[in-house]
Amino acid sequence: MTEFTHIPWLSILIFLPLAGALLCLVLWRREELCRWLALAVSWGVFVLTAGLFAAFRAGGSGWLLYEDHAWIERLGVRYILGLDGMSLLLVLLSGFLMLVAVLVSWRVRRHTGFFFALLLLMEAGILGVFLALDLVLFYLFWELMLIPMFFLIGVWGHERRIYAAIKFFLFTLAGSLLMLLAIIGLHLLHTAAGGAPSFALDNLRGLELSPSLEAWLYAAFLLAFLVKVPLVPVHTWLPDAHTEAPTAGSVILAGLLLKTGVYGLLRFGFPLFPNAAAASLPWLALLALIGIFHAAWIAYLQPDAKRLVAYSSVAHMGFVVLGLAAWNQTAVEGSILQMVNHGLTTGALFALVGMIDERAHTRRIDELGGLWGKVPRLSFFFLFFSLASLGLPGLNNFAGEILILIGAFQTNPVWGATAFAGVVFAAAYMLRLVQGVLWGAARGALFWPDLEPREGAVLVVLALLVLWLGLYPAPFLAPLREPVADLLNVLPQGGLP
Amino acid sequence: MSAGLLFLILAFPLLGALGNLLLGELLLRRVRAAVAVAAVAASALTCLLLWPLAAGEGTRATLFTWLESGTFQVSVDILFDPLSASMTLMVTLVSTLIHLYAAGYMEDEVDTTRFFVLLNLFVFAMLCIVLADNLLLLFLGWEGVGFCSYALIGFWYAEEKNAAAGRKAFLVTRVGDVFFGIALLWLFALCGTLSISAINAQASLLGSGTLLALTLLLLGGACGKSAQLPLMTWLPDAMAGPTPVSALIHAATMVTAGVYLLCRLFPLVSLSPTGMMAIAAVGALSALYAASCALAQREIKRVLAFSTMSQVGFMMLAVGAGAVSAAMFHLFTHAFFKALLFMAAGCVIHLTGGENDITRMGGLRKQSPFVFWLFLAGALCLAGAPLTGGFFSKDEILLADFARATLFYRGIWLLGTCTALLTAIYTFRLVYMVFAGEPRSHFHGHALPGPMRWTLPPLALLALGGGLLNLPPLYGGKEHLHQFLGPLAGTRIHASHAVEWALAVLAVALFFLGWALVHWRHRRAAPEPVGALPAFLLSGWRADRLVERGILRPFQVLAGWCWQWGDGRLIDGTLEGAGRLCLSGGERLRRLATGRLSTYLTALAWGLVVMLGYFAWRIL
Amino acid sequence: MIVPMSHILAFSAALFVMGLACVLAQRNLIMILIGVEIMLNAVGLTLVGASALWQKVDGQIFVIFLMAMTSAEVSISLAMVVYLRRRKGTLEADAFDGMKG
Amino acid sequence: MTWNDLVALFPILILALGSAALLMLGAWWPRGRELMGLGSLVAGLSVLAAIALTPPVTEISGLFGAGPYARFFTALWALVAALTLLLSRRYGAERRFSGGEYTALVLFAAAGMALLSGATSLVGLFLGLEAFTLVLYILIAFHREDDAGAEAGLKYLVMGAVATGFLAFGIALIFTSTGTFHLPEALSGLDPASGMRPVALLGWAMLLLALGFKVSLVPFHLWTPDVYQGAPAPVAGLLATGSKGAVFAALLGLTAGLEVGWDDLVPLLWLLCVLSMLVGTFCALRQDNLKRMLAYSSIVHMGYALMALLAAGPTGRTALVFYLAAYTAMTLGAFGVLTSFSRASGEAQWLGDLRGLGYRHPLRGAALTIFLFSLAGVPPSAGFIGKFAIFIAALDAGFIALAVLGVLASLVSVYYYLRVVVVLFMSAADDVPLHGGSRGEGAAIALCALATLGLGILPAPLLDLIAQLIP
Repeated sequence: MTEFTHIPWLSILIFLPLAGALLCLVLWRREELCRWLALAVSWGVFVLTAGLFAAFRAGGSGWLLYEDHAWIERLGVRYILGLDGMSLLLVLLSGFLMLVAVLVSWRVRRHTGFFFALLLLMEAGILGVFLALDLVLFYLFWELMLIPMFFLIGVWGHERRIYAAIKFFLFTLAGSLLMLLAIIGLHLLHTAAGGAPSFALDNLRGLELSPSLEAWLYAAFLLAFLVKVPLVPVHTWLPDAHTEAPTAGSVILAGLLLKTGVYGLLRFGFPLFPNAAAASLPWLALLALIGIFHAAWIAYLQPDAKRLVAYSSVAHMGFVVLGLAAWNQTAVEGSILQMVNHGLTTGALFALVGMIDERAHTRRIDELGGLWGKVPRLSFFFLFFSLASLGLPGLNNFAGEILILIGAFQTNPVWGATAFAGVVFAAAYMLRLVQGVLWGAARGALFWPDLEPREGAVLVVLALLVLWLGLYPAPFLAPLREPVADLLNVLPQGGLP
Repeated sequence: MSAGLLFLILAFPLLGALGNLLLGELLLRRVRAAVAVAAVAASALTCLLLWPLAAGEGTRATLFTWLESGTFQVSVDILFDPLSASMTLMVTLVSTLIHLYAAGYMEDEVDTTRFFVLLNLFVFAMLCIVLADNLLLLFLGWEGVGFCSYALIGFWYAEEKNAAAGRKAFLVTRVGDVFFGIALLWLFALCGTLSISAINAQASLLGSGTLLALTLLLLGGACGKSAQLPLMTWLPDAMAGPTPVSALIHAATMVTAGVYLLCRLFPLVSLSPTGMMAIAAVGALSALYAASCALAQREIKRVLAFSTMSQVGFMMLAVGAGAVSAAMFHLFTHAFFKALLFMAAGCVIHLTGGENDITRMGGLRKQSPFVFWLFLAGALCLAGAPLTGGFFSKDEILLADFARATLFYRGIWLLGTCTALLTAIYTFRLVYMVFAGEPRSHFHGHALPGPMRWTLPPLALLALGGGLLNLPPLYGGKEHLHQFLGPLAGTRIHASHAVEWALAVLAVALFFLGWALVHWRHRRAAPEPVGALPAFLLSGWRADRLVERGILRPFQVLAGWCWQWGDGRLIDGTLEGAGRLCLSGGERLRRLATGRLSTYLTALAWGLVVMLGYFAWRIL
Repeated sequence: MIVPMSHILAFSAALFVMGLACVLAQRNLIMILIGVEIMLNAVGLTLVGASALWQKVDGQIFVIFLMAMTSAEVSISLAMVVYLRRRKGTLEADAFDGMKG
Repeated sequence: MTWNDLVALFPILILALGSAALLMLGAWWPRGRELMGLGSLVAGLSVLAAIALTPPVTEISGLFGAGPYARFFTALWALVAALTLLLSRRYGAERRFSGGEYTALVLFAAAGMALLSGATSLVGLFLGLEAFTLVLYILIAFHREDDAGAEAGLKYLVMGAVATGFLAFGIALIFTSTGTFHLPEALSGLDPASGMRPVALLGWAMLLLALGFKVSLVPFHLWTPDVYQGAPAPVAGLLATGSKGAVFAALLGLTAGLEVGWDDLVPLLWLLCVLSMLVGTFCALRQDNLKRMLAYSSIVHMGYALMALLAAGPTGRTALVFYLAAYTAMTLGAFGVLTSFSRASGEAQWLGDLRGLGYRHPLRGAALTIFLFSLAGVPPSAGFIGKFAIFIAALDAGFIALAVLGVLASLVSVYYYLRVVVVLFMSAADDVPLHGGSRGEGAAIALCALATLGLGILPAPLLDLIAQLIP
């Protein structure tokens, strides 16, 4: 075991895709080679993450793996990575979804090498975010995710791609730049309090701050994370970005990027500013509830299938934030589980919309219809993941949602009850999507190819995971137990408002 | 025989569904159907074989832990007690017959794989509801039947209308699910468990206000699935699906789920008298409403749909009166005769080449006496002809109501009795219009396939003889069902024999009155009445329009407002405005750089003036 | 010192301002450059005065540097003026506004 | 002047004497490319000399420093000159630049910048500043067939001459207040006890105006976009990096010794800093000319540098010097890419010229993208670490509002950098023929790109070095 933990797995995890990305950039004209290289690297990363998950599936308190090296000592910045049960789950999700993203992008024809290089760069950034424990390192990865996504949307996106790409970039940067200032502020306060200059999470925790200062710093962190989540009212970048992004971009955006916001709150926002965080929980709950309904209502009216799924993400992330706000074991575990769930289902839905778009060359619901008769297998999976998304019991989203709802109801019955009403609207917009796409009279060309083996394999695996998480999520909840329990102790009085 | 085998009851339909899902396309059409039928039949057989386990307290089996987090722990628990066992037997038996019938009915359809997968899944979901000892598992089945009904009602998806009807069913029932769901969350918060037995055991510790609220929430859930007021609008539209599906929804699965839920949680529900009154009131009003609507319907299946709503209203009424055994009794007899009626109606539609409108039918008795007699058997049960199953069960419900000698329950009883009259009238109207007289139009009918024929007589026997299940002592019976249910049977009915006789006589009188009225009106083919009242009844008291105007349209407006105004103008507008402000500000500032040296030099001088001014201020 | 430093300062400041005014007011390139020369002369005057005040030669040495630098600047400026005049046919400073914004 | 002084001056002497030698060589041997190559070599030698030689004295004639601080900047500006010459070879040859003169002027400018950066006396400051300013007048208008170049030269000349007047007068007034040119003694006039405070303050106003003009702080910035646009691209690069960096280096030396009068200056510098950051950012938003955009962006960056200067203290100074190095790498790189795209018929300075270039010229497209993201302060780049260090220093010194404004400006500024990236990678390629770039240009750009990324990923060595050498 000691030999196992002496290998810098976490660094390997980050630098493997980074190296792959650089190699792809160098070989960018050899498109076929880049494709396979990306597949090989993302496979490698996935195998690594799966191996880590298998090794640490029992979870445990504290860091399962930890790396700490000097980096910019003069500024107090260190290279610290750490893995606990919470990041373990998200790292696994990242490894898996990036593989999915590579597979659904197999047909990208323009600038293929560049595309896959960006995907791998993205993977490095995302994994870095989930592993970094030094705030500056975290910030670095946080921004590093931004650039590849900007290109993915801007180069391979649809009609309004440039507007969407710039909007995405500016929105997220607006939050994160203020967070950078807050990080620096925290660092200086720590130094002023007599500590050695440091940006390490463990050193900056437990700092005595005046309430107003804590509130301001927390607000900066909160803004950065809530923009990423995204929570109403800072969510409007998401529909544009998701809609305009290429399929892989949407999968990653919905499946992973949104999770970094919640992860950031759990890993940094709450532990660094416990008092302010505890005070903010009811407001978070309020915004989450507004988001659940607001986004669901808007989703119901969307004419564009992809935009509808995008808005559904906002609603689902509302549930996740509600779970955080409820702040008890069940709800927070549910939130983290729900992040994984949402990543799988929404990722699959985006992949499916992408497959439909490849065949129909439209994503408008009123221009589609009757797909079941033409491409029954694709339609089956579309229906399946739609059902998962609308929270049908037995499928994954329900497992997460019910944990969140149970927890939320315990904290505040009104939250739980109100959020439950949201499922009607979830059904309303998802069924409208299914109705418009699958049912009705067939339109367009008479014959479309049904799923290729590559597409089918991706969807089957996703579907099996959806079932697994829906029926027996215990293996995925096990590593969460202790980290979440530790986390709950962070806020004063358990955080119950 | 051990409790470990109980899961097989659930597993067979699920396996059937999975098998057809994975391999269905590779199998012959007949084999597909055979797999589906065999799966349900196996389930029924298992239920029969394991019957002894149900005796007394029943048997409990835990399959695996589903969810566990913090204090929240849910496992997949099966409870096989008299209530669930009898319900299981009914569901599997009737479903087996319906599956068989469907094998014939769907002979010429394409895509029967999907059909049989969903049909099996439907039964599986219903069995989950029935056998669950855990509210979350029950909820799984609850939502599962919602989905299956959605997919089956919209089976012929190519027509937008059918798919829309399916969606309506899912959405409306999901509104009810929310109430149930909230009750579930609340019960967990109160009891710390979702086990039904544990909750029932702890129910007496809860406060009366809480109990009332919980009862109302559960009633809301039941209303959704059982199509009771005010969540009833989906049921008439649900006729868009193939006839076996209608039979399944109305007889064996789905609509009875709500009643079953209330029976299952009766120990909790019964603790709130006000809640019980609400249940009874909803049941009675729904029964009356649906019966009145059935009077004016023109489609054979819609008449039957409204009759289901009405009959389920009776069951609710029974639960509201505390008579669980009566409710279950009626549930069973209704399942038999309604399945029979739907399947016979399917034969009628088959014979008339897909015609659904009864005003264009007539004279079918001569064309197919077989169908006529079987349909008549079902109709007699529905109308409450003496000595048929429906007669006894309905009678028992009305008696239970009458026996609760309060003004409220007497009122309810009066409503129920009026409904019974209306039932006889619309049933005979249906029979007369379809079978009596001469054909009103010419049809190219199809021959009836074998399975569609031989599944009817057994059902007819069950329907007519259903009364034996729970024959009251008055007629020399032993009330088998009541005895079997034991402590689950609800409140005992205390009524004198005189009252019982009087009510029975009244029921018989009403039956004949109804028949006579219809006979007088429909002796000869008469034109359908037109006017405001028939139109009003035909449209189901304009409930759909009310929902459309009162809920859907305001919702659309609100959603549009959120989208265009909230996201569009308020958030994006503000941000884009800020962006534009930056851009236009930049343009203005850029204009300062005129390109002329004199401007640049002047700016230099102004800068100097400012600096000098500042230093001068510093010095002074 | 015969003349008080304040007088020298006042005079050179006046001279500097006059030079600046010339730069600001005139539109002709030659006149602007003359204005600059006047400003630089004010500087020389100040430096010589201060040198006398502090009894240090540094200031005077700097004046010599300044004169050398000025001559270099003037030669470049005049070359520029000739070149511009040849290209554009005018010495109006504001005529050269091809780039802006 | 002793032998030791000469040894200490050796790196700069290499530049100056090399300049003179190449000027003469050019008269007989008019081979532009080769001369510029030789010039690069000379500058490279100077870099080596500055790094390798430890001078026996720390100050030369009481005018210039010879300590590590001065040597650092000597090496930096010599390197910039070497890269500028490398970038100018093809560019100059296509425009028939007179090789000897051009090379000599660039080398001489580097010498002036090196002197200015290490000035320990106001005289040294004046001499260094004028040395490269005079040279830049010529370099800006070096392309004789270009109207824009002539206009830019004129504007810089007139403005520069006026600024020289202010600088000289400022120095004269400060001398009047203390009787010495040597730093930091010359600054004691700001002490209220000296009785000469008004004169000293007047002098500081003049000095700040002149230096503010050189580094183009708002409101003395108006010449900047015009001059960048008109100047030949490599010269604009030199102008944007060396001339500004050297002035900031001198300002740092100047203010490092300032103790009593600092409080008088802070509010003024604060105002200049805010104005520069905001005005520069807003003006750049809709610039369609890349060189003008870079000009406005340089105004913003000088605002950040001023923030570091304001923060003072060791952290602030370290941040400032690091920032200057980072800024030099990325700005020189950006101008380098522009240079390498330009053809004999003109430069590719409009956004429309760059459509889809990221794919047709991927290496330079990528390099330009790196420079732009670095200018925007996106990690991992030198620009990010620089800004990060500055924000630490500014917040540490209590300039919270300044830091917040800086962050907001940096957010808005992302828009105009992204516009270029959008044009590079997200627009359909036009058939504008652009030059494929020469090997020398490639090498110069690659060096800048490596420095930009390297300083972003592993900034520790440079930060440690700077921390040791700041005054």
